[in-house]
Amino acid sequence: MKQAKVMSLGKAVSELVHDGDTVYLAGFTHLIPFAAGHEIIRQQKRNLTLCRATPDLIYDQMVAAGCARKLVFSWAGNPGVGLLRSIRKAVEQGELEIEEYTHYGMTARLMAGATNMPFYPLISNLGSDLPSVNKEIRYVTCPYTGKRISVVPALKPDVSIIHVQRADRHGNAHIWGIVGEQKEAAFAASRVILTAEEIVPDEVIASDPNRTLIPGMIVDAVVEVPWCAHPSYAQGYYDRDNQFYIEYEEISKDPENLSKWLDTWVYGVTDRREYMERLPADRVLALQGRRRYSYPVDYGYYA
Amino acid sequence: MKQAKVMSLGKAVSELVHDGDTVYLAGFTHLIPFAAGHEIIRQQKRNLTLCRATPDLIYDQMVAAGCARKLVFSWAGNPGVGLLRSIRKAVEQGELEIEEYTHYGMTARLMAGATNMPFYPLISNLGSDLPSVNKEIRYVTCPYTGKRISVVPALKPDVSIIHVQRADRHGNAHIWGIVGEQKEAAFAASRVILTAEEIVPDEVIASDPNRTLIPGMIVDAVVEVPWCAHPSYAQGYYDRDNQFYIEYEEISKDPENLSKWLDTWVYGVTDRREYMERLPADRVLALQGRRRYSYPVDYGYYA
Amino acid sequence: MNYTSAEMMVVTAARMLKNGDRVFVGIGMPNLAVNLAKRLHAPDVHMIFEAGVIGAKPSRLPLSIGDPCLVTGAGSVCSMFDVFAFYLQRGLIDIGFLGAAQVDRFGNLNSTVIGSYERPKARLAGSGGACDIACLAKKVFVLIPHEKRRLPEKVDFITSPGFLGGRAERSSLGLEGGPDTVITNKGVLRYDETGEMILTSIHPGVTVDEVLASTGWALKVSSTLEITPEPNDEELRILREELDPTGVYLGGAVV
Amino acid sequence: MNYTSAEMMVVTAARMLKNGDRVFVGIGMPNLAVNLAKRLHAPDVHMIFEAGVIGAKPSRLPLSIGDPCLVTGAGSVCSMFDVFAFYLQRGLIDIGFLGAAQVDRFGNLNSTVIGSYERPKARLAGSGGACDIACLAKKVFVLIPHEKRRLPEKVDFITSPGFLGGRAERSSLGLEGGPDTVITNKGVLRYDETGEMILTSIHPGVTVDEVLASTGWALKVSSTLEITPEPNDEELRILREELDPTGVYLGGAVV
Repeated sequence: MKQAKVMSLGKAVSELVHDGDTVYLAGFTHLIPFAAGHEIIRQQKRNLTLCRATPDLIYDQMVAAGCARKLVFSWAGNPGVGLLRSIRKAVEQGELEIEEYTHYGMTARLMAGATNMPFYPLISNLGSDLPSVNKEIRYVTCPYTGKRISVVPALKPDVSIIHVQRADRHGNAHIWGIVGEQKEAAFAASRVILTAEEIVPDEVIASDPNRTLIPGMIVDAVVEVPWCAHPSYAQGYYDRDNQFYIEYEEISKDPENLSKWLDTWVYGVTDRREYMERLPADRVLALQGRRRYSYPVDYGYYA
Repeated sequence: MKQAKVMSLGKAVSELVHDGDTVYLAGFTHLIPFAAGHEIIRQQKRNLTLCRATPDLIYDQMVAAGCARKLVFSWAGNPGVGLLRSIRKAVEQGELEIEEYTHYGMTARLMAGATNMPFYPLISNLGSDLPSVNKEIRYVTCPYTGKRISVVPALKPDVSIIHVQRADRHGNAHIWGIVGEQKEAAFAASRVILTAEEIVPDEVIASDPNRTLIPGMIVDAVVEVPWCAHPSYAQGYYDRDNQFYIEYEEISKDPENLSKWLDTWVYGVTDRREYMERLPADRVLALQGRRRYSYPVDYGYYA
Repeated sequence: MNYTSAEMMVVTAARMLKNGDRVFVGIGMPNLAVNLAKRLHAPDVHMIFEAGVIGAKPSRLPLSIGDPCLVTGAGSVCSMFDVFAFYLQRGLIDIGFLGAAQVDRFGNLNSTVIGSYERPKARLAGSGGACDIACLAKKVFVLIPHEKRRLPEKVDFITSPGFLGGRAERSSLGLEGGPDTVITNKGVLRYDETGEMILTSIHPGVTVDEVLASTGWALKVSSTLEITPEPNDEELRILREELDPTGVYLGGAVV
Repeated sequence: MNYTSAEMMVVTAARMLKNGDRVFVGIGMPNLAVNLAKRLHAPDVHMIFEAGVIGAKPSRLPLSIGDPCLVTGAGSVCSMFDVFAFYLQRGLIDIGFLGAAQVDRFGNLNSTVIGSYERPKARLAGSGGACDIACLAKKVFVLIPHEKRRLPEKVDFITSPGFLGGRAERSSLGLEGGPDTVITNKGVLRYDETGEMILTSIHPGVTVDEVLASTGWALKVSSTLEITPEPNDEELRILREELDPTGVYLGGAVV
C-alpha cells in the first residue's frame, strides 16, 4: 500500500539526510529551500558534500555552521551584492574542498545523473584552465565529426531537496517561474524531499499535468512549508527579499556576527513558523506582489 | 525591423519548403499538421526526406502522392489499426529509401540537432540488429566507466512544421497535452513553420511564459489554421478522429482508392477551410470534448 | 466458466502486477491488464506511456497510445525525450509490456521484418520504443499468440534484445533487466538460468504437446508445470462491463 | 555635458547593439545597456538570462539575474539546462556580455582566482556561465574598469577562453565566435587579425598615454583612433529617469 509521504520537515531531514551525504538543495535564485537548510543546521548534520550551481546564502550559512566537507559549484557569490564570505574564507584557509564546473557543466552533470547516463557532452571548457584543476572534466571524440568534445560526469546526489509552489500529498508538484534545475536535481537523486508553499487537493495538480515537473513517483517526503524560500522567493507567493541579501554582506563580514545571526534565526527557532513569527509584518507585506494570473488552458474531457 | 511572420499556409510552404529538403512534420499522435502535409502535396514538392518517429497517415499520403525520396523513422504504423500501406509498399518495392532508429534514438537525434551537438548518447541499440543495418548508429567509450555507449547523429531538418494550440503573431506558442518532440524538432530545424489553431493576443501567451515551448525567435512563419491536425487532434480543441484512422485502412488498401481520396480531399480543395466544408457537421461535433480547464497560476507582478 | 483466450491472457498478465509497479504500457491487451490490476489488487500501479504520459487515468479505452483521454487528469505529461531518458533510462520502469511479430528461444523480439532486411517478405512497423524498453526496463513481459511462426528458434531480425544467445551475452553488453515472462494463448513461459525460455504453466484445456507443436524449437518444460488459474467472475465482469464493453480487444480470438 | 564613467560605458555598449540582436545579458551595466538600446534604436533586441528567461520585460531594475520581475510577462521561461543547450549552444546568441576580474591581451577572462588556484590571494565567484558564453556566443562584449591589474598581459587563470594565444589557437579547438569588444571607463578596445587587443577609441578627456599606463602590456593603438561620442541628452534622460532612477549602477564612479 502507498506510504504516507506527508510529514514534518524535521522528520524528513532526520530520516532522509545522513552525515556524509551528497546533497543538492535546488534553486537558481528562485525557490531555494532555506528552511530545509536551516533544519539541516539545527540537526547538526556533518561532512556533507553540498552541490549547486549557485551556492547562495544558504550554503554559506551551512558552511559557517560546520555542516560541509566539500562544495561542488559553478558560481559562488551573493548575486548583485558580492561574495559568500564564509565559503570564501573556508576555501582560502583550505577547510573546504571544492570542485568547480561551469553553469552549463553543472546542469549537464544533473542531466546525466537524472537520465542515468554516466557522462554528458557539452561544447564548453575548451581553452579554459578549469579542466587543468578539475580532472573530472574529460573528453570524448565525436564519431561523426572527429571533434574533441568535453564531457562532465553524472551527478547523483544522495538526497535532493526541492521547493515548489504547490504539490499534492503524493508529491506531484507544479513549479512555475524560473525552473532552474529543480527537475533534473530531483530525478538525479536517490532520495527526494519536496517542500511546498501549499499542499493542495489532488485535482488542482491533475488539472494541469504539463505543469507537473516533479512526479510523486520519485518523491520520498512531502512537507508543507509556507515561506520556505525566504529570503529567496516563490513566484506568485512572495518577492525576493533583496534587502536581506544586501544586509547579509554585513552580517557575514564578521564570523562572530554571523554566529549570532545563526543563534537567533536558526538555532533559536524550532521551525520556519517560529522564524516567520520573528520577521516584522511590514517586511513580509512589502514582499507581496500584485496578482497576475495565467490564462487557463482547456484540456478537454474526452469520453 | 521585425518582419511580418503571419502569412497563409500556401505562402509559408511555397517559400520555406523546397524540393529535396529534409522536413519534419512534428507530432506524436497529437497535433500532427495534416493541413501542412496536404499543402505540400498540392504544391507537388518532390524528393523530400520525411522524418518523424511515427510517420502516421500524413506521411503515408505524402509518399503515395510522390513527394518523398526517403523516410527516416522509428515506428511506421497506423496506431491501433495496422500498417501504413503506401509506405510499406514503397519500401517493399525499393521505391523509398529508409533509415530507421528506435523511438528514443529519433528523439535523441532531435535533442542533438536542437542543441547543436553532433551526437547524442543513449543506452539502447545494444544487442539489436538495428546498428547492423543502419551504420549511423555508432559508439563512444565513456571516459568514466569505460562502457561502450551507443550514439546517434544530430538530426537537423531544413524545415520543421509544428502545429500548436495557440500562438501570438510573433510565433511564441503554447502547447499542452502530449508535447511529443515539437520543441526539439523546432529548435533542430533551420526554418520553422508554425501552424496554430488560434493566433491570440500577445498577452495571452505572455501570461504564462513557462508554457511557451516554442519561442518566436526561431519561427519563420506563423499561420492560423483551425482544424489543421484533423484527423489527428488538438487537446482541448477537438478529439482524435479514430474513425478516420480505421477507415484509412480501407481507403489505402487499394492505391487507386487512395488516389481518389487524395483527389477529393487534397487536390480537390484549396485549403483546410474547404476541407472542413466537406466534412459532415455531425462528425465534427462528435469530436468536441467537454471543457476541462486548468487551474490558473499566479505569476505575480513585482515592481 | 466461459472466457476468450484474450481474456485469459489479460487476466494472467494482470495478476502478475504488484501494487506500486511502474509499468510502461502499450495499447490493447497490456492496457487492459494494467487497468484490471488497478481495480483489484494493485490500485497504485503507475501507467506510463511512451507518448510522455505518466500516471494516466483514461476515461475510455484509447485506440492509440497518444489518445487525449490519457492526458486529461494524468499525473504528469512530459516530452517523448523525457519519458525515455528521465523515466526509462533512469531506471524507473519496473515492467515493460511488448508485443512482437516473433519472440525466440532467448526472448529476442522481432517487430521489423519477416525475411531479410534488404528484401523483406513483410515489412513491419519497426522498433518504436520496443528496443529501448527491452534494453532498459527491469522486466519485459511479452503477450503473443502461440504459433510456430511467431515463436521460432531464432527471430529473423533482432529488433529488441532479449538474452541474445543467453544471459551471459546480454550481461556482457552492460544491459541489466531483460525478458521475464511470455504470456500466450496457450500458457505462460519464463526463462531459466541460462536465459532460455521454459514453459511454466499451461492454460486450462491446453496440452503440453499442443504447446510444443506450436513452438519453433524443442521447448523446455518446467518440472513443476502448473495449470494457469482461470479468470474469476469479478475479473471478467470488470473486463466486460467496465474496461472493454464493446469487445474491441476481448471479443473474439486472440488479437 | 555632465555624465559618469558608468553612463559613458553603458551608452557606448548600447549603441553597439543592433535591432534584432539576441543578447545573453547579466545584471548591472549590461542590463542597462540593453534596455537603453531597446528604448532607442533597437526595440526588438532579445534579452536572454542564464536563469532561463527569454525575452524578459522587467518592470524594475533587478538585483539578481533570477529576479521575479524578469519572469512575469516574459516571452518564454525554460530550465537552466535549456538556456545553455537550446539557446547558447544552439548558436542563437549573437552577443554575450561578460564581466571579469581580469581580461588579457588576447581577450582571455579570469573570474576564478587572483594568484594561484591552489593558494589563491583572492578566491572569486568562479565561471558561472562565463566560460560557456565565451565558448559559444558569436561575439563577447566585456565591460571592465581600466586598471593595470585588471588588464594584465596574461590573466592569472583562464576561466573563459578568449583567443588564448591568438585567433589560430582558438580556432584549432573548434571554437567559433569569441572576443569582440572591450569597453572600459577610458575607451573602446577591439581585436586585430591576430586576436590581439587594440585601442580603437578613447573617451572624451582621456589621453592615449593614460590608457597605455593603465594597461598591463604594450597596448596596440589603432591608426584610425577615434574619440568615443558622448552620451546625448535623450540617452542620459532614459538612464537616469527610467532605468536607474535611484542611481544604483550609474550614480558614482565605475562599478
